[in-house]
Amino acid sequence: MNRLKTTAPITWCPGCGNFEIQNSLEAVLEDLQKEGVPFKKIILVGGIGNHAKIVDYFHINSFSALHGRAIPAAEAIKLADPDTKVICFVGDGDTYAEGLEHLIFAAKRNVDITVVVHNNRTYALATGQFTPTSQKSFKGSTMPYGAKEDPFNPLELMLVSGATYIARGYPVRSQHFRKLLKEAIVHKGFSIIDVLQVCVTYNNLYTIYNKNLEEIEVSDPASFDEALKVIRSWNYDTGERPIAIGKFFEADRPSYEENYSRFKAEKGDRNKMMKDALDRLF
Amino acid sequence: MNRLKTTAPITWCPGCGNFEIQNSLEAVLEDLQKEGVPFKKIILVGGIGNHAKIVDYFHINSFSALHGRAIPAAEAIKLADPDTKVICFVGDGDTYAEGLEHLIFAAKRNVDITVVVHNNRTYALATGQFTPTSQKSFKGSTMPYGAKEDPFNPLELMLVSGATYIARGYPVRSQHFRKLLKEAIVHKGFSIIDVLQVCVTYNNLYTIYNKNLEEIEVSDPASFDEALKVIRSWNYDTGERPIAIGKFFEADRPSYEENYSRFKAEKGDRNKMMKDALDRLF
Amino acid sequence: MQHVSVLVGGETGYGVSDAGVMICRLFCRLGYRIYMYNDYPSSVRGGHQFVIVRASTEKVAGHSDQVDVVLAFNQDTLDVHKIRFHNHTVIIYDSEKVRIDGISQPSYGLPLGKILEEEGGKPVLGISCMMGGLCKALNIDWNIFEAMMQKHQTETVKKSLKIAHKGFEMAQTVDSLEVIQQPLLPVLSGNQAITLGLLKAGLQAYVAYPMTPTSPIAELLASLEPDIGIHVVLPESEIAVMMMALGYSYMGVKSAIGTSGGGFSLMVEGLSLAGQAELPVVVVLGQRAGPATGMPTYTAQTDLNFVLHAGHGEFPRFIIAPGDAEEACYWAGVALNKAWKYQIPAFILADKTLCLGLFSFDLSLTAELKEEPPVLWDGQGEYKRYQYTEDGISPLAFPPVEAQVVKTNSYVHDENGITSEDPADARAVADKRFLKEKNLAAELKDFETVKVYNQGKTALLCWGSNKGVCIEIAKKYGLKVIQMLVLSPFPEQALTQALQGIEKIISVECNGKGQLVTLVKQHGFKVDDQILKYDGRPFSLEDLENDVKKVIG
Amino acid sequence: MQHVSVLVGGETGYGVSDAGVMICRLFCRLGYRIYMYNDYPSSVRGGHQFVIVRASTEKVAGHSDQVDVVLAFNQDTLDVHKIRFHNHTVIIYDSEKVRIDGISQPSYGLPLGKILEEEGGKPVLGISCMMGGLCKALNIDWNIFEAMMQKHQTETVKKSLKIAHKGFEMAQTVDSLEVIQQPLLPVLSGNQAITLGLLKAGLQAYVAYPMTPTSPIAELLASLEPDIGIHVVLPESEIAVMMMALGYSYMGVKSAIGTSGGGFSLMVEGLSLAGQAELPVVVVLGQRAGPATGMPTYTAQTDLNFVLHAGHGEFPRFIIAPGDAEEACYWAGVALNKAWKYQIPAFILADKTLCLGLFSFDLSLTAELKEEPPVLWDGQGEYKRYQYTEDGISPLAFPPVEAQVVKTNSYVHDENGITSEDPADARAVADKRFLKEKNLAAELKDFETVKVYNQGKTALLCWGSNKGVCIEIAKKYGLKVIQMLVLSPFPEQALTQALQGIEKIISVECNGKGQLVTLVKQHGFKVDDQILKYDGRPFSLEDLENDVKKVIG
Ligand SMILES: Cc1ncc(C[n+]2csc(CCOP(=O)(O)OP(=O)(O)O)c2C)c(N)n1
Ligand SMILES: Cc1ncc(C[n+]2csc(CCOP(=O)(O)OP(=O)(O)O)c2C)c(N)n1
Ligand code: SF4
Ligand code: SF4
Ligand SMILES: [Mg+2]
Ligand SMILES: [Mg+2]
Repeated sequence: MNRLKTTAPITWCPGCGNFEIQNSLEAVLEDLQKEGVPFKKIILVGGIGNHAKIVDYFHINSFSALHGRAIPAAEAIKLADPDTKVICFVGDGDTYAEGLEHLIFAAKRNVDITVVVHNNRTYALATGQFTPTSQKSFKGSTMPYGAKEDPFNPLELMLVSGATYIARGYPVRSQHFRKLLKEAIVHKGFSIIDVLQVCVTYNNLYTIYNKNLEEIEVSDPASFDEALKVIRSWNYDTGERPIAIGKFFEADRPSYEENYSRFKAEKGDRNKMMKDALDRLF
Repeated sequence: MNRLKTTAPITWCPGCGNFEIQNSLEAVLEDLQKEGVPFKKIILVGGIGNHAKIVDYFHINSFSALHGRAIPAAEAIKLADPDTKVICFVGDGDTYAEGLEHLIFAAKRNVDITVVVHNNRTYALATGQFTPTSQKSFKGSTMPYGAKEDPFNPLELMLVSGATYIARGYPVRSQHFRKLLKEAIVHKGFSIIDVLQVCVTYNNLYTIYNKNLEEIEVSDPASFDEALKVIRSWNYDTGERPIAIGKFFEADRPSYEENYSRFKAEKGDRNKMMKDALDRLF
Repeated sequence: MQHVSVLVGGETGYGVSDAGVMICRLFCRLGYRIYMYNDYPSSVRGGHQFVIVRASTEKVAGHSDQVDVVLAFNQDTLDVHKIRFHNHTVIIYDSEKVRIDGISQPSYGLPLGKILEEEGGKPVLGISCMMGGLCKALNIDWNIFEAMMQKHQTETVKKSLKIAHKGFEMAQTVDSLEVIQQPLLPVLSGNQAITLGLLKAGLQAYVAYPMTPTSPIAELLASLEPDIGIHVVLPESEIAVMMMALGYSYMGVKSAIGTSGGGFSLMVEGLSLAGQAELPVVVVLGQRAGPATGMPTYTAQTDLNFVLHAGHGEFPRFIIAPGDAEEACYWAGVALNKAWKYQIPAFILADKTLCLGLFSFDLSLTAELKEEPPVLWDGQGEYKRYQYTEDGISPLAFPPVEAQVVKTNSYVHDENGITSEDPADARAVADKRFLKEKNLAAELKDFETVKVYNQGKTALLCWGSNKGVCIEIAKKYGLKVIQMLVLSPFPEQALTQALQGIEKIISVECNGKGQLVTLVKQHGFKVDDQILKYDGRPFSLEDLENDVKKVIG
Repeated sequence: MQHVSVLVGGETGYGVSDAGVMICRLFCRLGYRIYMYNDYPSSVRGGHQFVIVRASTEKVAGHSDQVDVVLAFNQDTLDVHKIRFHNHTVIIYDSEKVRIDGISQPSYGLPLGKILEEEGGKPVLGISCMMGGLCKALNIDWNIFEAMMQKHQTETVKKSLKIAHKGFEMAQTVDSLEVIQQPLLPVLSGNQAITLGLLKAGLQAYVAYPMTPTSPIAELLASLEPDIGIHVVLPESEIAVMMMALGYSYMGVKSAIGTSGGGFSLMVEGLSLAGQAELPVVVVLGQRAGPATGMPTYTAQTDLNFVLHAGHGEFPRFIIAPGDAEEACYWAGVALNKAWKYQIPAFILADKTLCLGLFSFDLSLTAELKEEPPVLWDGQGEYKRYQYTEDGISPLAFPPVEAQVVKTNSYVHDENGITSEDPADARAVADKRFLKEKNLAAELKDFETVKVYNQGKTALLCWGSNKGVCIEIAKKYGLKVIQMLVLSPFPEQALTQALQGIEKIISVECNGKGQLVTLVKQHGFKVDDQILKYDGRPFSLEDLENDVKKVIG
């Protein structure tokens, strides 16, 4: 038995892309530990969906939140202790639909958390409906005649919202993915990886991905324009054009929690504080 | 008495930028009526805030919704009758904070509604707190020591979300503003105007705006790149650089409601439909 | 034999529910009334799922822990459910996956993998094979089975039947399930019944965000979209769902929305808007085990008090809790009609047991349900959206209206819908709401808001999906059953009447707090004993019988 | 004279509340106990606002419709409030804006515009001028007034005093407000009192989205942020507010959140998570008139039932409803302590009347309030977040913990916080929650959960901000007052005791449904008569007196 594993039985479908995310996380955490980030300082925050089961499988601090609501909890966790590494595992339904607003604001604030989106382009645990990143041709269970909407590109949204690390990864290319995952966690500020996690049961895109994926390297990670260009080069359709994976953007900007002084160690002066406050009001 | 006015007493502060929005709307509605859009086909939808009071002041169909929630109501109104003109009056707290998610999805879907954001860069009716577009130096009542966050640029978000008409207006330049307002209403698809509506009481930016505003005209309204450039030329700070107003983007894309067939006139076949359905299940 | 209980078990995602549905249909074609309970974990694959199908000559709506036939696709089916077997339970099992060591009951192993390989069938056709075994074991006429298959498995029917016949050959007959001479009824889930009821009452739009156990309503309606021109909209969140429903209402489009407790939590602010603005809305709320994510695929009756009081401020609401498919269909329609008549929110308070349970469905029982027109403006004079009237109901008009405006408002407002902060207006809009509630309560006196079954001096008091199991146990022990179908406005008079001659009241609920008891106590009634279950599983007949025996001594 | 009631009226946004605050402070310096009611519309400018300040030798917490002095900045002050004048009411008015035709009472006009122009004062200093007139009219020692001004108006004090003196010269003395010899008490709003109580009990973070009437808490704490190192966070929505509070809790940071009904509606799903995950959270809920946007600046007691049952699934909650500033301070602290001790949500259920009303505040009454440490893990063995214990309380540990993990979960879970769908776990976590509720209820027996005032065979039963007005009327009519301070867990025993010897119970509430009555009936109590008000305004003494007279015959 692995020291990072819990007793929870794993209930993902055979072939599900989540397994490799799990393996990668394990590898990266072991790596980080060797480099001086102890396990105890890691906090995993999960949304609700098949993706979120991952937090149960790790013998690591975790906060299993609500569908779409992992991110604000993660932000407060980071504010409470800026010395922790807070990693959110969220789904595309979870964070690109239900909780999109929180995602954008966390990016705006540049809170130093990492968001790993298991973007399988369907509400998998809810049995296969259409999400904001489902390809238009996807016939979700509630859209038997095809979608009425085009997908949006979540990484474009992230770029203009102020995220300071943006990547897209494909767990099947595990070394590449692990590199991204580690970078994102190490990055100081808000980082997001859109993970092309294939749902074999409801939206099996392995063939398309395997055929069209292209690892790219941007010449200047701090360039908004270059990032935008590569992000816009693929719009979550199913046309036969290259799908870029890699780190698209990385920038340096003060992170949110730096604006909050740490709590004073002693709260012993609370009584005096109250007297002072009352005096002001008298 | 004006035929478009109601008996509701106007309770905006003297000098408030909302007055000119009101006057402009009146002028544009009169115009449209002459051009064949009868008043009865106009539906105003309001959020909650000082901005939203406008719907009370017009003797026009209206739906006063909740703080942040005007837009989904407006979307359904449009779906219910694609032949109406649905105009939302929302605030920056209202729609860039509380209700941001709805705004992004309405743009994604390209629902044919118009969103007029009274962006006074403060929660005015809530007495002057800091919003997502408040300048960083703004000392809102809950941020007496200054903001801990930079503003975001809502029009960048709108552009990448899929809005098909994007403009910024300044009601003080009333002819220019009215032109934009009318264009936005007439535009087929999702249109948004970010209105630099000055709140004289909590965030009086008249001086800065009057000094730095610049009416621009893009060479190709359908160009994403050009739109992005002009939108990014000013980031809601208070530096002394030109603040572009004008139409930044306009594109043609099928609007959401076109995907919904109209209701069948007769529902008389419901009994048969039930029998058929039951037969299938037998 | 004239009744049977069949358990099918296997890994989640391998077609156990489909097998259950087919068994139900088969029994229905033999003239039986069926009920199916579906138990599965919150995972797409990998957990253990089982269904229990009961067939009886009379209406049933509850499952039994005693099973007569077991179809075992995995080992868990034997290991977990051994306690449900009796001496004559017949076990048909996948002999390649299941070991039956120590089982003394008649058992027939089918090597599913091998059979499927021989016939070139997909794994899902293993179900057909098992069904063949079942037909043989219960001596069911092959023609009836074949007719059923012809209808529902059109694509692969030939192969299916061939595979089924292999199963048929490998099992042996242990008993004969007689053919019953009564009208054949279709099989419906609670969700399907609700959907039909809403459609019959004129539903034009359905808005939802996916959530167990009501998602199948959206799926069913989406499949009907082109046929009947209904709008099915799936927006970004439950907040948007509720607001869209209210947008539709404003335009006169009859809509409904579906969710469970967590999603409903997000709709509460919009619900309050419906209250203030007098916008009709119908909420299908399928309760499941909470709080929070809880156990998403398991049942509960824990949201009654929440739904009764959800939303800030005070406004009336119509809440009904159907106990089976026919009630679900009928009352869903009534909910839509009354929501529009009184311009209020209405709730179909269901639960996972009802939504995903399968029932024999008698359409004739809902014959009187039809679309009722709301109170519409007569077109005379100036239109005032919130006109004060004797019954509190302001006639409706929907934009566009020639020369008139329709103003709806989230604030306290005057008759025209203009915001007001006048104390007199505040009182008046509140009184208007209270008056509507009173009138709805009065109208409901003509409905069977409280149902009674059986006779006795002791009564089982229940609501929602516990109806079926209560009725069966009550019959056995000479108890009366009082089922509260309408929970708001509270049917005080009907309950009083139902309680006549009752000396002892025992409540039966799937929650830990006794929420129905809380409600009836508010209205001055008392309850002597409570039977509560809050582990996510509905009462089986045996569960309830045990508890009832303890309480009645 | 030893008591006085002063009304100040003017246009919204022109300093009417500031004037009220100054008058309160002035009276406090004379040894009085004060109460101020603040009535204003939901607009930053343009509507009519008024405050009524009462001063009395004894504690007061309610306003009177009878006013002795009027300071009129606008015409509405005379026109709207004429009904509140008696024969000797003194009227001081802005003679440039207000016409007093037909007023027979002693009236003194101050030409504010002219005076301010002469002195070069901003419009807001018109208040000082009126204050000068007030001092003269009530024969208040100029030195006391000057000392108050020196402290609170440091910037413009010279000019203010000069302007005030003009007002002083232009009015005449009509009566003398005596100086009372008793300890001087500061003036606090309910919001300020709640804030101090939370701080005293160890608050470390406050998260909110702006909303009347609780926004001032965020503002006050934000102003204290650098001094006391508290975190004040203002995220994008109330949903984020609740989730952030839970994130803080998980890390052991004591947080509170503030909102009103509409904002709370959005927090309900997160509240349910707090219930399942056993994360403490304190919600300050300032009720206002709903449903929906309702009348945002007016009061109500319409959210009791909502708060009692909000959230899907069943979980305990601690709900207290303070009646004045001292109770607000003390019980806010208790709420924070108990939320952490029992790892549950706690509510300070206030309303606009309490939050924005001003009270004399005696700090000594909250002396015993201090921060209580929660039950912490002893560091022995393996840490289990949800360890089963005798009292249902699992010891807390917060990440990072050496060699241990802290797992919190929105699903049903085992002791380690791992998801479970096992029926036994489901029962166990529910029983754990019920047990905590029971133990909290038991501990509360040592607290004054139900307060009684006065004696009599008839009792006024009230909660929250109606306390003050009930006590005054009860004294006059020989009635007992029973104030329910704790609403959940329900203090059954304390209420039973309070009701001893009572023959008739009359409830007094600011809602239309009688929500407290609903609650007490659930617990087997009955109420004979209900006095309800639901127009957004609190009861004045006269309002309540009229209603009480009708009911007691
Ligand atoms: C508020 C709320 N709405 C709906 C649900 C039901 N729900 C549970 S999982 C899920 C789908 C999750 O989809 P996604 O986030 O993409 O995760 P996946 O299962 O695909 O990994 C939904 C809609 C819920 N739990 N809470
Ligand atoms: C859910 C909810 N949260 C908070 C409020 C309180 N509130 C009313 S108006 C307002 C501020 C509005 O700001 P904005 O949208 O910018 O409009 P403005 O007044 O500036 O025009 C707030 C926070 C509310 N009504 N509902
Ligand atoms: S349903 Fe899809 S996402 Fe979920 S476990 Fe199966 S393959 Fe993975
Ligand atoms: S507060 Fe600001 S936005 Fe509101 S009415 Fe006054 S000036 Fe206009
Ligand atoms: Mg997904
Ligand atoms: Mg604003």
